[in-house]
Amino acid sequence: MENPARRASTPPVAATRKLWPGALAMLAVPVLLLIVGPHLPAYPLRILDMILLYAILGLGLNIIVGYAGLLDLGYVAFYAIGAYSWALLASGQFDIHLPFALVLLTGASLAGFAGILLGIPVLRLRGDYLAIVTLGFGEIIRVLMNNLDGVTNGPQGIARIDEAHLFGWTLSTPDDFLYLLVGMLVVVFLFVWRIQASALGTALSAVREDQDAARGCGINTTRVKLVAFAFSAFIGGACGVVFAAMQRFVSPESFTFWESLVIVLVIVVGGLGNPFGALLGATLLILLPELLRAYADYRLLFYGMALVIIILARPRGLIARQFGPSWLMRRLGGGKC
Amino acid sequence: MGALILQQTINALTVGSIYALIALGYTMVYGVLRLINFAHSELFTAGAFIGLALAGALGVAGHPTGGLLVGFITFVIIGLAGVSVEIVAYRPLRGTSRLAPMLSALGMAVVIQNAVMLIGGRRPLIYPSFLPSGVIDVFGAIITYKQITIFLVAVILMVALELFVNRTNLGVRIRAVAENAETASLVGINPNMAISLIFFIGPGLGAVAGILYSSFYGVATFTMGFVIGMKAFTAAILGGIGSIPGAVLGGFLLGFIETFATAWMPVLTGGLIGTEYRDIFAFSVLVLILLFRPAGLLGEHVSEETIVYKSDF
Amino acid sequence: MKVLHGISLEVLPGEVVCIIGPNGAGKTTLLRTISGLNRATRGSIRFKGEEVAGLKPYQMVRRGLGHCPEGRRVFQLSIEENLITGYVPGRGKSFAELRDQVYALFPILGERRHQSAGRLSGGQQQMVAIGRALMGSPELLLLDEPSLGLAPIIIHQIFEIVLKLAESGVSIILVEQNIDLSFEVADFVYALEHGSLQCSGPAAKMAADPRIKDIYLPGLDGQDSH
Amino acid sequence: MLKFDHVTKQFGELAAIDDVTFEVKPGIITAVIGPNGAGKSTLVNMAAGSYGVTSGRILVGDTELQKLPKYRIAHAGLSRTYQNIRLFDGMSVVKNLEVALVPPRVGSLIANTFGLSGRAAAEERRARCHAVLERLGLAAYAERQAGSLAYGQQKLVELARAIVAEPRVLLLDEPAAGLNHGETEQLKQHILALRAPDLAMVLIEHDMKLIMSISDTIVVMNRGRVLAQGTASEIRTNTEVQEAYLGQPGAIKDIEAAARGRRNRVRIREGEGLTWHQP
Amino acid sequence: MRLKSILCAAVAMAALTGAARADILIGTAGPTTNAEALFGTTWQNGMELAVRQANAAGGVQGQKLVLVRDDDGGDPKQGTLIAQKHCDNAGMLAVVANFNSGVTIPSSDIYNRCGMPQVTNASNPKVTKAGYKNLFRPIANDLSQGAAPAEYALTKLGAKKAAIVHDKQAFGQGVAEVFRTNFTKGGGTVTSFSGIAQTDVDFSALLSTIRAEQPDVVYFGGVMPAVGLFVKQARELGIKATFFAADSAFSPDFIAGAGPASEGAVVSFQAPPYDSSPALKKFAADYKAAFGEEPGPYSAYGFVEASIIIEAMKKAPAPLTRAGIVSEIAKSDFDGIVGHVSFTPEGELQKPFLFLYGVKDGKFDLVK
Repeated sequence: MENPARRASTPPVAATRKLWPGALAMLAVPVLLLIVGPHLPAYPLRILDMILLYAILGLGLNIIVGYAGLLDLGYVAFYAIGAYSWALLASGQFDIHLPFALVLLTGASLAGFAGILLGIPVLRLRGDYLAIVTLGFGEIIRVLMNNLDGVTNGPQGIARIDEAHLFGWTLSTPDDFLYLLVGMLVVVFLFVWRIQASALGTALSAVREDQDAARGCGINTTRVKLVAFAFSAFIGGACGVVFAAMQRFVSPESFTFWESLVIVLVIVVGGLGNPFGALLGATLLILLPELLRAYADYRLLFYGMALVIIILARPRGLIARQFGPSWLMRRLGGGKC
Repeated sequence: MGALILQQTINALTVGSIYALIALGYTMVYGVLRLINFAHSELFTAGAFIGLALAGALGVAGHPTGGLLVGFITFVIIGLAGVSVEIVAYRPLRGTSRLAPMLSALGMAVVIQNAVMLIGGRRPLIYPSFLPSGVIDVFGAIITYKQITIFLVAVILMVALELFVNRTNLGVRIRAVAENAETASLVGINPNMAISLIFFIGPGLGAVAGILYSSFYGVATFTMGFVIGMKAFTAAILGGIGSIPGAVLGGFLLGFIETFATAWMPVLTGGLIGTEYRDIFAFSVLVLILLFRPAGLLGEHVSEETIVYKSDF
Repeated sequence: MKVLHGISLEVLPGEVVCIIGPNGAGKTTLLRTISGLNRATRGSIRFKGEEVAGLKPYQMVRRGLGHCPEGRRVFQLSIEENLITGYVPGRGKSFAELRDQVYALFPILGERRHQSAGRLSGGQQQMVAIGRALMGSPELLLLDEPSLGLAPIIIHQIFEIVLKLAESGVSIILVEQNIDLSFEVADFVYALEHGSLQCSGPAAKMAADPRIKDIYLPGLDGQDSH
Repeated sequence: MLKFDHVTKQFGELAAIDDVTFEVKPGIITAVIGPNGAGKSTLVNMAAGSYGVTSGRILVGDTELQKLPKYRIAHAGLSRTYQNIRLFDGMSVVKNLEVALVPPRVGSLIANTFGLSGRAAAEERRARCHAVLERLGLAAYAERQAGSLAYGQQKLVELARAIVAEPRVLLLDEPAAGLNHGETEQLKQHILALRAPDLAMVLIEHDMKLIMSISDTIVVMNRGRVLAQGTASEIRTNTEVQEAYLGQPGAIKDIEAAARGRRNRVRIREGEGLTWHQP
Repeated sequence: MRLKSILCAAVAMAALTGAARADILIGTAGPTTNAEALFGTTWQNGMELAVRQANAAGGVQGQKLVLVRDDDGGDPKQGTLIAQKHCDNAGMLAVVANFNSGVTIPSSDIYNRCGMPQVTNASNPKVTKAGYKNLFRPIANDLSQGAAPAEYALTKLGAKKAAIVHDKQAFGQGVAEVFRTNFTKGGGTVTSFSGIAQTDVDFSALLSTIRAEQPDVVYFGGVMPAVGLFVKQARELGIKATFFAADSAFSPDFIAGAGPASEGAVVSFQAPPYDSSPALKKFAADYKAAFGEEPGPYSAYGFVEASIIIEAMKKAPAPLTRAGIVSEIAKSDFDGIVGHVSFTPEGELQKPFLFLYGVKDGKFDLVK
């Protein structure tokens, strides 16, 4: 058979050229955040930080759940590994005081490694069984953190963690973290965007859509899933490091099963498999409980009801999987591409 | 030593009975809808609270015979609650995606737990025992009548359920729906009827478990469902989710794992691994079992060759 | 996706109607639409004079429709339990009566009534599927490729049963690829292609038409027997 | 090119494939026909790695496919289409094709994702996909979601996905099922155009007209065995083959008799002749 | 979209603060949902009572006091968000926060940064280690809470062997470890030191093991309802040892929950009995009148902690500032309902009070 590539005509991706207005509009979001953010009072600013943190976590989890279609109910384990990395490597616990940038990398890598370790045995499981095993893994990590008193200080947690310094810049106030988190968000967003657009993203989508057919097309599904697990865990770990640096205190109670569920909710409510969905979902899920503070005792009741109502109204999430610059341009332009 | 082993066995059977009763609710729902019903554990809690309120209203607190009446009425009330939850929060989502109903269930769990908190209060409620009191000493092991009663009630309910599912026409129809709702509807079964029935029986059994549990431990708190629910769910997976005998087996097995891990792990490891590692042990057993038997102990193994796999999410 | 396009078809009481057409022509979809598994986008379906479009499958069964789906899809229950699932109370006959009729029709099922249906051979599973549908005392029976994957001798048995059922007054819609046999047992034939009705007419005339053979008969060329 | 060497497949006690041996040569189109349940699909599924092999060997060149994990079979140069369409419905058409061009090694996959050369490689993959789409007349649908296409177009996209990686063996499992005459004709042209000296094509099909018109050799299967192999005209005259397709002429008699008896008793619909609803 | 939501939040917050502009705000945060909801709620009720009584007596400097109650769910992340919220609220002059040590530690950073006077209920020794001048702890920390029972068991009961159980929580494990250290130091033997899960209700397996060890005393580091269940199940299994528990068991719930099994158990608590002084008696009665139920285990603390702030506000120069209140709290020197309040430079009580109670005839009876 002759090589069809030799007959290659012009790549008929009519939309590429017109993408940049959409992309630019999206770039405006972080820029706007950086301009407006520091002028906000500290409380909303801190909420904004939390939203960004959960958005990044959502972006990370999206790689496994949204792209590869594997439900991970133990994502908080990677987050915890990252957080404890900073707590142990930059505190009086062992009197180790490593620089933030180094630990950010180390913690994230450790988490990524844990992702691979977890991935190897569990990836042959399917659907809900995979979900349950990851749930078990999350709990195992939490109980370990709670029990390894000599290392993690057990339930007492690790307090008075070092203040983070990044290339001479001290991270202490909520606006310091806003800069860091917006930066991270942009990087992770581009990272995830890159994955989505690349061969890896194609492979992951194929695994999600039809694992057997993907294998039939020559995709080593196990490897690809492992890579997804590793990347996802890496991002979770990085978030953990930042979280620990923000709180300057870690204890096992920050890493319960419920946290895993919240991150799953972030991406499902926002729209599975779409990076913007993670942003929207995080905004909603972090803001909602804060807005409901006024209702005191009824707060969680209303929160639960709101969740059910949102899911009933938009079972597939607020943002469609295909949403993005090209989708936007198509909708705005009205023409098919 | 012998007495201790006997004692621990009895302890394990008691805890296992309760796990098994709750696990049934998870497994039945999962069997039909492939849904992890997070709200189940909160209905268990609600059952204990309603049982207490009923006992007060009827003035039968602490009477074993009154307990039967209370148990029956609570079964019906929570059963109907379960049916309503399904109609409101899960049915509209059927066929959308696998994740949506699961997270809707999570939302319902939050709602029910907080409703119980607002109505029943945050204070742990002292629970009147509906179980007979007294102990028997068997070779140095102490068996309370309560333990015996719980075990018996659980076994009777489980046998009744098994008979219902296997020996009655309705039960056979439910199994048909569980296997394939579409085909079942083609032979004249209304799948919604079967699903409602399952959402009646599962939470109903959970509610009875709630009453037994609170009677046995003498306390009811609005948060008690979450952890025990997680464990019962683990038990259901362990046994092979979707399988009724599996849930029972899983419940008792988890009871034994926990009990013996607590009792012997510190001894066997020379104190290196303490009782606090019990949950890790339980989860590790779960993970190992799933790795070697991916569908649990009694679950139907679906081989790759016989299913055409389309992504769930 | 649009699968069927403006199909009109009619089944008279006691008639055996056969629907033929290549794979993917929409035959199964047509049956699923009749029994309510799929909803018709437009048009009406009348059963015993009553408008039934939009009814759920189980409601159709209670009105006297039986449907043996493609691939048989027996439940992993015992044979007798499979019959229980198909029993629709309140349609005249008692369970025991109907069950005995089914066992009389398929003696082998009676012999193995407590055996799991999942372990039976394909032909026996097909018998279970038909028996299960008969438990609802259907007045109209839909059979979706009953001969699929069966040995010829078993296929003959199944078709003999189909004839027997027709004799007893049950109307039948038969979807088949085994066209030779279908033309034998059918009274009227509809030929579908790409979701549209291509041709219809009495079976005997269909069988005699060379164009039909040319298109649908899996014969090896135009000049084959008949 | 593709060789089945004493291949057997048991499902429980049933031998779905019973000691089958034949070879598919490059440069020609080999059709496999047989009644439903004859084992054609099982054969395809074994070659593609979906089913394990109970005994025997399946070879592409010197590579024993039955020893390879499924994804390696694709890299060994075998690709297929499915009887029931199995596209990645949620992905665009061009992405569906790109799946078949994903680099096999994880290292290159990651390098492709983040490395500098990734962009060029991606462009090249895209170009190859577009070229194939154009060849099959699908260029206009490149960015459409695969699941939203019409049935016939989906069938073609599946074919495109199967050939984009330039396989050595192409298995087509009922490619014409559900296509109308025009589409079938189109498909026929595409298949004929694919014929290349280094490509072995296997065609499983029910549409006899199609088979007879394009196959170079035909393998007839019945009940798990190879009944006959030969050219279209050889097969046409083979009595065994006729019987396998039509059933034993004798056994049909009872049914004929019973049906005739019944027809005498029941009212046949008042019908003139045939009604043709479409030209 | 995100900006809009933030604006919404800001508006909502402005509305909240606006409503109470004329009043003096005291903030609080504790778990009023989740597992520790009972403690948090009754604790905050104690503060509410102090604030109401102060208002009834004319408020502070002619202004009304308002308690802003928040739910941190026992979650450090929520605790820091609330801390920031309180800090941002210019009308808020002091906080009683938080209930849990794990929440207090991260939130105290934030309160410190905005100079907020913070009175905490967290008993972990680490809480005051940061050296924040605005942080005060008017209760005995875990060091004294674990030490006193150990000494009592060794000297008064002549115990030789102790089994220790804790709930693997910061508080429970903390006091249990202190008990272990002191008990061994005093010559006793610890037969086992076991962790359970906070949410456990079935201790039969562990108790069966403990029974075989035949300890003289069993120390339980944990909170209600686990304590009650533990003691009850232990007695049912025939364990004869004397039980020791920490402050959260000092509640009618413990006696009711454990029933007759609670007889003889020893509970440590930072306050004298409710009937030991007219002030406490009055508190219990007032509490019941205000909230229709018995005070919770930490209600009296909540009352004292709010009182400390109110007393300081009364003395601070007008106009009230956070800094002014901090320096007045540091100078606290008055008799609260549970004992005398005055602080060390580290913010700990000068003389931490700790009492041991034995359960006798279904009532708490002071034993030391």
